[in-house]
Amino acid sequence: MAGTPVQVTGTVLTTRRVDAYHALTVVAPGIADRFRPGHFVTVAVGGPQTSMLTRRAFAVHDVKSDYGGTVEFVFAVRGPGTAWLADRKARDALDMVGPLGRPFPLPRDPATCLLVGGEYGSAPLFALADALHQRNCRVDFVLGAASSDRVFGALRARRIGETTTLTTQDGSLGMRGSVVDVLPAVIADTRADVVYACGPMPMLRGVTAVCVEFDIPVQVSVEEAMACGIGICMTCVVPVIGDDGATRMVRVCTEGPVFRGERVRFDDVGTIPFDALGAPGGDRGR
Amino acid sequence: MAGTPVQVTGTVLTTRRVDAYHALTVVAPGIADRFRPGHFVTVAVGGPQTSMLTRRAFAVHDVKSDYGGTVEFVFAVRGPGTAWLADRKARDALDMVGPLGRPFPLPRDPATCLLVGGEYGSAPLFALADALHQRNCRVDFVLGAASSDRVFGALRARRIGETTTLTTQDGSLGMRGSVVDVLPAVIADTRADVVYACGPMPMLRGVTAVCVEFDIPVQVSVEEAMACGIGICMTCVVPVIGDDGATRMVRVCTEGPVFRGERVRFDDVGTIPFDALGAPGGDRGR
Amino acid sequence: MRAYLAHVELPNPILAAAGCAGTGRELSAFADVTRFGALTTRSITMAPRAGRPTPRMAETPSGMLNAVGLQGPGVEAFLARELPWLAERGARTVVSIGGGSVAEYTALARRLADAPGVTAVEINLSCPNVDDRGRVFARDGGAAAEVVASVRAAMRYDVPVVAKLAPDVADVVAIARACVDGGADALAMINTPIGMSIDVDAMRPALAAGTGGLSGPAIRPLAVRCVWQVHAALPGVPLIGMGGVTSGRDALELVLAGACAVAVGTTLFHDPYACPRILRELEELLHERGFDRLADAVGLAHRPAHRNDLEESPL
Amino acid sequence: MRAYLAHVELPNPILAAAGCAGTGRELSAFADVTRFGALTTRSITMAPRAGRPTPRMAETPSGMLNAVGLQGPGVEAFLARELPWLAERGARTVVSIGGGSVAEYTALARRLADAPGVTAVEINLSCPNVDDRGRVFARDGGAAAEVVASVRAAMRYDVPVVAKLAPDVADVVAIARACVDGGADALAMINTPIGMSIDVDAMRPALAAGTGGLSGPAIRPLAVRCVWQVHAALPGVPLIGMGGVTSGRDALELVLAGACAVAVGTTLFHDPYACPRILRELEELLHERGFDRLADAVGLAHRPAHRNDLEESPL
Ligand SMILES: Cc1cc2nc3c(=O)[nH]c(=O)nc-3n(C[C@H](O)[C@H](O)[C@H](O)COP(=O)(O)OP(=O)(O)OC[C@H]3O[C@@H](n4cnc5c(N)ncnc54)[C@H](O)[C@@H]3O)c2cc1C
Ligand SMILES: Cc1cc2nc3c(=O)[nH]c(=O)nc-3n(C[C@H](O)[C@H](O)[C@H](O)COP(=O)(O)OP(=O)(O)OC[C@H]3O[C@@H](n4cnc5c(N)ncnc54)[C@H](O)[C@@H]3O)c2cc1C
Ligand SMILES: Cc1cc2nc3c(=O)[nH]c(=O)nc-3n(C[C@H](O)[C@H](O)[C@H](O)COP(=O)(O)O)c2cc1C
Ligand SMILES: Cc1cc2nc3c(=O)[nH]c(=O)nc-3n(C[C@H](O)[C@H](O)[C@H](O)COP(=O)(O)O)c2cc1C
Ligand code: FES
Ligand code: FES
Repeated sequence: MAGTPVQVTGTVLTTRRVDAYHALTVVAPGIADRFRPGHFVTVAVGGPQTSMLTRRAFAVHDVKSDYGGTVEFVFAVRGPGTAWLADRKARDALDMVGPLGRPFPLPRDPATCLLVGGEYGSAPLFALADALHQRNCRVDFVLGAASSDRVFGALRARRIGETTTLTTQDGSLGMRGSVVDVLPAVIADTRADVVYACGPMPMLRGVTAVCVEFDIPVQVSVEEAMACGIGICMTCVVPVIGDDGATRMVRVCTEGPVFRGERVRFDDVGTIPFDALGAPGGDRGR
Repeated sequence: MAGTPVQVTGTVLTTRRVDAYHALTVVAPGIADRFRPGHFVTVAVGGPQTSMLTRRAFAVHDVKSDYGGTVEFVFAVRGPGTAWLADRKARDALDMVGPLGRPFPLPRDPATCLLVGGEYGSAPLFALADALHQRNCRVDFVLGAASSDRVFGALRARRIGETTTLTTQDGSLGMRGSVVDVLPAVIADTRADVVYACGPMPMLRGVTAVCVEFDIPVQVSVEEAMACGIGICMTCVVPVIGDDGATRMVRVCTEGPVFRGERVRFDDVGTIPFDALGAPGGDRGR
Repeated sequence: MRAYLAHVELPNPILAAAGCAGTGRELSAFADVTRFGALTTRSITMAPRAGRPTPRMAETPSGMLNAVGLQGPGVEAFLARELPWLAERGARTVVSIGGGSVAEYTALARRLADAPGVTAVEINLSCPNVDDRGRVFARDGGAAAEVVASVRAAMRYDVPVVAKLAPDVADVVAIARACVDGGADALAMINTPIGMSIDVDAMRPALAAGTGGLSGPAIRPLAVRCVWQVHAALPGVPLIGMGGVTSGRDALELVLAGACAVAVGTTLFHDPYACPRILRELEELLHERGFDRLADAVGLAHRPAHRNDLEESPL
Repeated sequence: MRAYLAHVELPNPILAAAGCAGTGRELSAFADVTRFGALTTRSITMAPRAGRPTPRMAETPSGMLNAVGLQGPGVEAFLARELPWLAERGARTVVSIGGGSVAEYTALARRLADAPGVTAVEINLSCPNVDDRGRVFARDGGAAAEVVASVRAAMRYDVPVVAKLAPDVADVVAIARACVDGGADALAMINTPIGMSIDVDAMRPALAAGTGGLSGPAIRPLAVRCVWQVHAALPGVPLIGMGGVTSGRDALELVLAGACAVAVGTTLFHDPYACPRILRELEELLHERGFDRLADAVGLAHRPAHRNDLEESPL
């Protein structure tokens, strides 16, 4: 974790559409300086007098050093907050906090790394690929989505990845199916030493299961509804197994969003597992 | 009252600053068509997902026939709603309802009309002057405000009025003092047959008192906090004496905003006069 | 899309809420009030009432406070001038009544009993009880039940009596149960919780009356919760849901929580076309979700879930 | 600008609200928590608690619902790892406690009685009473008073005991009075009223727990009203006001209503620098209005007015 997060009122530098997604590049020096791949930012939405109180979280796609430091993130319009963001124009002000969370840990020695992205979950993988390349790692990609317009970054993956495998549910691009379906073959082909994955929870569960089978480490970047993004509200928890073997409800925003895949109890997300520390009944059921 | 009001999503045509005020001209055909001097409009503020629920009311300053019909209003920034309006730019959409309220009644025969405006209260008087001129009335102006930058429309008044008297509290323009101070002299000089006034409540009270003394009719346009502007919420009432001599709490937005001055119980605004119809104690104190 | 208020059929489930639709005439410049599911009148009182002094309204975040104080011309004028206008046009009118004592509510019900054009009577229980030092009926199950029983007894049997509840009570289910036991055919919720705003420049309350009723989207979570709790406890009782409804989605939220009709209040001040618009949006949403009948969606969010455990959360 | 919580002096009146400032460590990346008037901990329980399942939050208009369910490591871990961190840095810590029975609250107070660095104890009364079928203490004056009395008896005499009240009761003044009679040195209000939101796409409650606590600006009018009513009835009792404070103006609203300290909750999620900012804004506003001391502004909006009549409005 590279230093402490800051809040900055940045300026939108460019906006672009990328298939089904929007990308905003924001001048935000303090955040760009501290960035490491896997970090996320939170953005205030709605402008003055808005009824939307909570910041929206987005993985950082890219940072650049121009203008003292810019931050780019990629998003899908989902509700009113992202709809508002999609309306931003160059020179608008944007209130951001970051960089936040635990970034992807990098291998100490050169390794073969397989980067798996689902939907906009591909966005943070390119900065990760750059960092891995700098450590002389080999990088391969598996990117998937429901349809071709929702596969983010296929071109760039093809350019910088050793191999790139694409999947779509509707078969409109690459193989028909999910990234999980092709994963065993790709791991075998690339002889991956480690897998990094970012995308929807079911995908992360599937990727983790495959990696466990192949007995290779997997780092997953998890998404859970967040009210604060900085560790103070306790709304973003998932059940995670600690070094001591005990399951705790831990905050995705500060202990994560990146976890070792096999530590996340994917099947129990959205519940309090009965054996979690402090679970009702375990000690006292209130 | 010229027909029924409509709601339109208009487009901002021009924005301008006029001393301490902002003016917005909006393409809003349905409203412009139906306008008569003294009408007001209500405007939705804050955009999508705003926390500001209630429309803001503004007197119509001017309507024109270009672009199928435009409506202009003039406003001072007072709180977050008017601050938002001051940020509007040409081509922005604006949701307006109008025309609303009881307009200024016009004399049947040519008469000498004195138009008295305080602060942005001058705004609706120019369309009134035009209508009066069309009926071959003589029009004189008395416009006042706290300081010169808050006197709205002095130039235009000088151009179209037979005489124009200006007052400011700080003496920075015209006579030092209030419009009420100069009113007796102006009424005497112009031999006004009727007075029309729009401005803050204390000014309207003063103007009415002078007119009563001179025994000439006075029409005042009153402002009271409004939640709906269309007569359904009952929040905008003032005590007004009816034809039967009884005081009722009547809605400014529909029975007004223009009333005969001597019918408005200015001293009792903000109270329920004990002799008002249905006053507590009068019948039953609940 | 048909809706039912107890045994009375309405052409659709979107109503105008009490005190938010004027006499009907004002709104009819914008929307055809005869096509509303029903129009609820402001609460009618026996005698004319001048209401509260101004300022009567203050905007709050996603809400507004009002202290109108039941201004109105009294029941006689209402019957002479307002109800006939609605009745002649074939509008469905829910007549809201407000009183300071059981006797006053009863007298109002008697006066309405043989008036033509009364689709239902809604008892506004958020009125101070003069016999109990001003404690509002809606906060006292016993007093509320007494009012309901005597209004029910005074009204024609075929006119449903609806009890309207407030959210600022410790246990809305207890009050709801008392009203149903007292004979209420349906319940309406929520009336406005009491709130306050202070003008920090004048350093005075923003409303002349000091406190006022809070309405608008800010209170929607309270409304959904009340409807949910009451529907869970009394699944057979028809509920009119209201509180901060601005769209078909908001209306659907209340329907899924258990409301079989939805009333629109504050939103009418912003959008006088709101009732037909919200109806259209609700119909579309139901259609998209494969519902033919409104009734199939009522309370649907209560169906048992896998992950969810639905007790009240401590925090 | 000094403030007083009962006899304890605080360097300023802006506090962080319970459950909204983490352990203090997280916020300290943004703002110096040792300069807050005080930091209130999340409610500490005897045993560790895993809390509620996710989703635990839902945004609502100008508000949010949460159902965290008092997740925390239990009082022993709190005393071992969290309180010392705050104490060593000289932060003022108001320790919030939550329990399911009078005995549990008492045990917590005993455990805190000799811990260094406890500026005050705040009793979160919005916990379900297991001995009363889960009725929350804050809705039952008798049970609330019993908790307060036994916590007061167990705590060191020089540590103020603050009772924290909820707005969703019929009569907040009655509960306040019961707590003061039970020995509370000060009162905090408001905790979150219970609300609910339904996801109309999933057709399920948005929170896994079903209902949740509503916080943020949406509830500010309820907070101002509660502070106003309680200050009017019990003018000598120190009140910590909270509920939807986002700015110095909002804080001043609560001060003018009667609060001598103001806590910031949900706003911290949006703006981790909120406490020092709001303090600065409040100081400026007081200065502009000619106040040298906070105390001179506390409850000022209650001074008699000409036009205003300040009873509770029926509607
Ligand atoms: C660590 C992290 C990284 C993310 N990165 C990206 C990204 O790179 N691109 C992208 O498109 N989306 C990303 N998301 C999801 C994104 O935050 C949500 O899509 C967004 O908050 C939705 O806001 P809305 O107003 O459009 O939708 P609404 O559904 O109206 O949001 C309502 C509320 O729910 C919260 N919320 C709802 N769903 C989520 C969610 N999945 N995660 C967090 N908060 C949620 C919002 O913050 C808000 O408070 C990320 C989420 C997390 C937690
Ligand atoms: C018939 C009429 C005509 C008006 N014409 C003009 C005009 O031509 N130019 C101009 O600058 N102003 C005019 N006003 C006043 C204008 O409506 C208010 O200044 C404006 O609503 C303030 O909004 P805000 O958000 O900036 O302030 P805030 O004080 O934050 O407004 C908060 C709320 O109070 C209501 N409110 C507060 N004061 C008033 C008021 N005096 N009248 C109505 N509602 C109020 C607002 O509608 C809003 O709901 C007129 C008012 C009325 C009733
Ligand atoms: C200005 C105003 C006046 C109201 N008058 C009444 C009334 O006379 N009787 C009543 O039962 N409810 C009255 N209400 C409450 C509404 O009927 C409704 O219950 C409440 O406002 C919540 O719905 P909303 O958020 O859609 O406005 C009034 C509300 C407002 C805003
Ligand atoms: C996520 C969250 C957790 C909270 N946890 C607690 C708690 O543990 N104990 C408590 O007394 N109040 C708790 N509260 C209530 C707050 O302390 C505060 O009373 C309430 O949120 C209103 O203030 P606000 O609108 O500024 O947030 C919590 C509130 C939120 C939003
Ligand atoms: S989002 Fe608040 S603790 Fe993680
Ligand atoms: S503003 Fe609603 S009745 Fe006049």
